[in-house]
Amino acid sequence: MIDKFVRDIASAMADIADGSTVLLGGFGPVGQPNQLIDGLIEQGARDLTVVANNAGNGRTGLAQLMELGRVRRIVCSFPRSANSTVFEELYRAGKIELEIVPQGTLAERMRAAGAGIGAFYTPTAYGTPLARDKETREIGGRQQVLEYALGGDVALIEAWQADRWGNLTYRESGRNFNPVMAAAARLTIAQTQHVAALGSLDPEAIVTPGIYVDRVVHVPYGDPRA
Amino acid sequence: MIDKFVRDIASAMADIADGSTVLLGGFGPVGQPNQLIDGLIEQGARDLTVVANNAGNGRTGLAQLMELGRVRRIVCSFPRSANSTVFEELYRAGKIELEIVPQGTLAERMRAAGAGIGAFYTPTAYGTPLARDKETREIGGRQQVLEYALGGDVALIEAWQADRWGNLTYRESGRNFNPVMAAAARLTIAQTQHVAALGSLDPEAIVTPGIYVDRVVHVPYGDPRA
Amino acid sequence: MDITTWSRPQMAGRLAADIPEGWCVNLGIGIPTMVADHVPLEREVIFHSENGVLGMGPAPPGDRIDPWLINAGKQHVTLRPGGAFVHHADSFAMIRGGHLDLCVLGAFEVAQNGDLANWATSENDTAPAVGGAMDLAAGAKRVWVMMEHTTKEGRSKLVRRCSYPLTALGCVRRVYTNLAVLDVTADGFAVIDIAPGLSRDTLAARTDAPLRFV
Amino acid sequence: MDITTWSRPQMAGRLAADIPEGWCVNLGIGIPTMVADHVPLEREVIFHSENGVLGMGPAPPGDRIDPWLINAGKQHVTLRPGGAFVHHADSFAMIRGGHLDLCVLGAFEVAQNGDLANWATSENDTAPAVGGAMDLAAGAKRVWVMMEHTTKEGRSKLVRRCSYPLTALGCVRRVYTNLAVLDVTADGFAVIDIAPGLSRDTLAARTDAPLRFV
Repeated sequence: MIDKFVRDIASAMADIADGSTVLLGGFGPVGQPNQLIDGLIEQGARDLTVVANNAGNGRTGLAQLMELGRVRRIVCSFPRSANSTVFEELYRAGKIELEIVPQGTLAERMRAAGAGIGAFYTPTAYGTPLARDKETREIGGRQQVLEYALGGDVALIEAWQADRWGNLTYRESGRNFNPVMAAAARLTIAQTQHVAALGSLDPEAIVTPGIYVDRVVHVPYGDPRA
Repeated sequence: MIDKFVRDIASAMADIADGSTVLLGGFGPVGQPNQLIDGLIEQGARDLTVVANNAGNGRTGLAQLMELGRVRRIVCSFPRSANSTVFEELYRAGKIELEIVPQGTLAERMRAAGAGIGAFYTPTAYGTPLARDKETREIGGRQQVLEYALGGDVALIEAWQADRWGNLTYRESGRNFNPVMAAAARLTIAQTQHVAALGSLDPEAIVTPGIYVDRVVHVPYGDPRA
Repeated sequence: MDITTWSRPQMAGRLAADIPEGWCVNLGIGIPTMVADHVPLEREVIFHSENGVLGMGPAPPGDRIDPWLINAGKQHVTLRPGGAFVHHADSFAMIRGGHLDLCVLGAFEVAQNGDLANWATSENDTAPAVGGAMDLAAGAKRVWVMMEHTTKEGRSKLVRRCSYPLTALGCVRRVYTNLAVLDVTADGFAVIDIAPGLSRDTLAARTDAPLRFV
Repeated sequence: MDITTWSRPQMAGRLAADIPEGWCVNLGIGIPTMVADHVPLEREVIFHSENGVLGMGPAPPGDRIDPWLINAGKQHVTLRPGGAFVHHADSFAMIRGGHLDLCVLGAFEVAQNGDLANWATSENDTAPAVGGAMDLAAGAKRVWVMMEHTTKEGRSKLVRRCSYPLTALGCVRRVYTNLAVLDVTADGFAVIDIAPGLSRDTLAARTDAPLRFV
C-alpha cells in the first residue's frame, strides 16, 4: 500500500543534504510551509540555495534560516519588503548571494524544470538590467531572452488536503507557487492542513497529483495569520 | 453583463477567415467539438491549417472538411489510424501538407503560445528524423531540440460545463487538448454539454478560466460514442 | 502659482471610466489598486491578481476576512461569483501570453517612446524588488500608467528618455497623471485630457517630454 | 527445431513481477497494455495514460462503460480511487519532466546501445504516426521494451545498430522478449533471464547483437 504520510517533520527532513537547492512555496503568509521551514532549521542542512518569492520577513522562518548563516544564495523576485531586515543586513555585509528573477520568469523556469524543458525564450526583461549578459533572439517579431530551467533538490510546500498517494489540493490563494515547485523538485515534501481518504478527493479537482509528491506531514495549524 | 453564450453555431463561426489556423480539441471521440466542426464545414472557410492530434477518421468531421478540399495543411502527432482513409488519399495525391509533431511537443508548443513563450528546448525527438534541420543545443548534459510556439487564429473545443463568463470544466479524459488550445488561440469557441449559473462552478475546479474563452454554444449532445 | 490638479480618487475615477465591461485587468500594487473602487460592480470587469486570483472582488468587511484569500499586495480581498484560482505559472501564463486586456502600473518615469521605469531607482541598487512588474509590462495587451505628473521635487516623470533602469521597452500606451491624460503615440505624448482650468502652457512647462495637443 | 518460448501473457507476467509498488507507469499501446492485468490490484502501481489519466484501472464490464473515460489506445478504462485527470500539456509534463518511473514500449528494433526504433518502418514513409512515443522514450526515468525476439521472418529485433528511423537515442534499459530478458549495459546486451530450456547458443543464434551472460 502506498502511504506517503510520514509520522513527523523530523523524519520528513532527515536526508536533506548540505548544498541543496530548496524551493519554498507560499506567497505572503498564505500557502507557506512554515512548520517544514522550522523543520529545516532544526535539521541543520547548510550552504543552501533557496528559491522563494521573497527573501524572508521578520526573524522567523526563512529569515531565521538566513540569520543562522545557512543560506548561501537566494533566488527570488522581491527581496525587499517592509521587514526584510535580516536579508538586507546579510546582503549589505556580502554574506548572501542574490539572483533577482521576474516573478513570472521565476514561476516559468520552475515549470520548465518540472516539464522537462531545458530553456525557453520570453520577452520579459528584454532591454532591462535583468537581461544583461543573457542570450536574446527575435522570435515572431519580438526580442526575447533565453531563460534556463530552475529545478530544486527539495521542495517544501503547503497543501489544504492530501491523501496517502500524495494527491493535493490547495485553498484559494494558498495555491500560488506550491504546485509549480512540487513538480520542479526531485524530493517534494508537503505539509497539509487536512488528511483525505484515498478516493475522497474529486479527480477533476486534484491540483497536484501524487506523482509529484514524495512525503506528506499532517500539520493542522489553522489560520495563516496566526 | 458579460455573456459569452451565442445563440447558435452559425453566429459563433461567422468571422472565421480563409487561411486561418484552427486548433481542434479532442482525443479519440472524447472531448471533440463535433458540432463546431460541422459548423466550420457549413461556414465555408478554406485554405485552413488544422492542428489536431489525428488527421480525421471516417468521412465526417475533420475528414469531411479535408475531403471538401478546405484544409491546406495539417499539424498532428498521429496522422494514420484504422480509418484515416480521407487523409491518406489526399496525402498520397499531394493535396494536403503534413507536419508530424511528437504528441508532447505538440501540446507544449501550444502551451508555449498561450503562455507567451516564443520557443523552448526539449530532448524529445533529438537524433530522430523529426528533428532533422532543427536547431539543437546541449543543456544540462542533454542534447535538446529548439521548438517554436504554435498558436491558432481559432480554437474549437468541447467542455462539460460553462458559465456566462466562459469558465469551463471538462469531463474525465474529455479534458485532453481542450484547455491547452483554449489558451493558444486568439479566438476560442467552446461547445458545452451543460450551462452553469455564474458562481455555481467551484473556483478551485475551473480548468479553463473565462479569460481564455470568447464564445460558448450550448450543445447538449450526450454520449460521445453516439 | 497654484494649479488645478486631479486628486488620486479623481485620477482613479477618470481611468476607471475608460475600462469597458468584460476586460480582464491587473491593477499594480499601490495607487493603481484604487481603480477597482471606481468600477461599479454592475459593470463586469474581471480583476486579476498575479498570485493566482481571477475575478477578484473588493476588500471584505473586517469580520468577514478569509485569511487564505489575498491579492498581490497581500491585502485581504474577496472572490466574485465566476472567479477562479490558478497556480503561479498559470497566472503568469495569463499575463505573459497576452491575455490581460489591461494592466495599470505606477511608474517612476515614462518616456515618450513608451519605455517604462517603475522598479528600481538606481543602477547601483543591487537588490531592487521587481516582483511581477516586468512580466506585466511586457505581457499585457495594454499598459496604462497612473502616477503623479512630477516628483515631489517637481521633476517631470514624463521624460524624453528614462534615466532609471527600465522595466520594459515601449510598453506604455497611456498615462493618467494628476494633470493630464496622455496617449503614447509614434510621435510621442499626445494630450487627450487636461485637468480643468489647467493651461496647455502650464502643462507643457511641467513636462520634460514634448507634448502634442489633439 | 522448435524452441521453448514465453507466451505473451508470460512475458507480461514476467515484466509485471519486476514493477514494485508505488511506481508510476505508462504502458504503450499494443502488447505492453497486457502488463496491467498481471499487476495484482493490491500492489498499488499508478498507471498513466498520456491523454491525461493518472491512476487508470482495468477495463470496465460492458454494462458499466463510462464513455468519457478512455486510455491512449482509445479503449474504455476505469479510474482507481486516488486517480486524477489532467490536460495534455500537464500529462506530457509528467512524461517529459522525468516523473514516470517506467514506460513499457513495443519496438521494431532495439540496438545494443539502447537506441530505440518503434514508430516508423522506413525512412521513406513520410506520414508515420509518432503519437507520444518520442516523448515517452526520451522522458521516462526507465524505458523497458516488450517485444518478440525476432520478426515473423526470423530476423533479430535486438540489433547492433537500428536500421529503422529512431524514436530516441540510448533510452532502453531492459528488453523483455519471448526468449529472454536482457539489460542494456555499457557493454551491450546482458542476458538476465532466459526462457526455460532454451540454450545460450540457441538464444545467441537468434540474436543479431552480441550477448553477455551474467
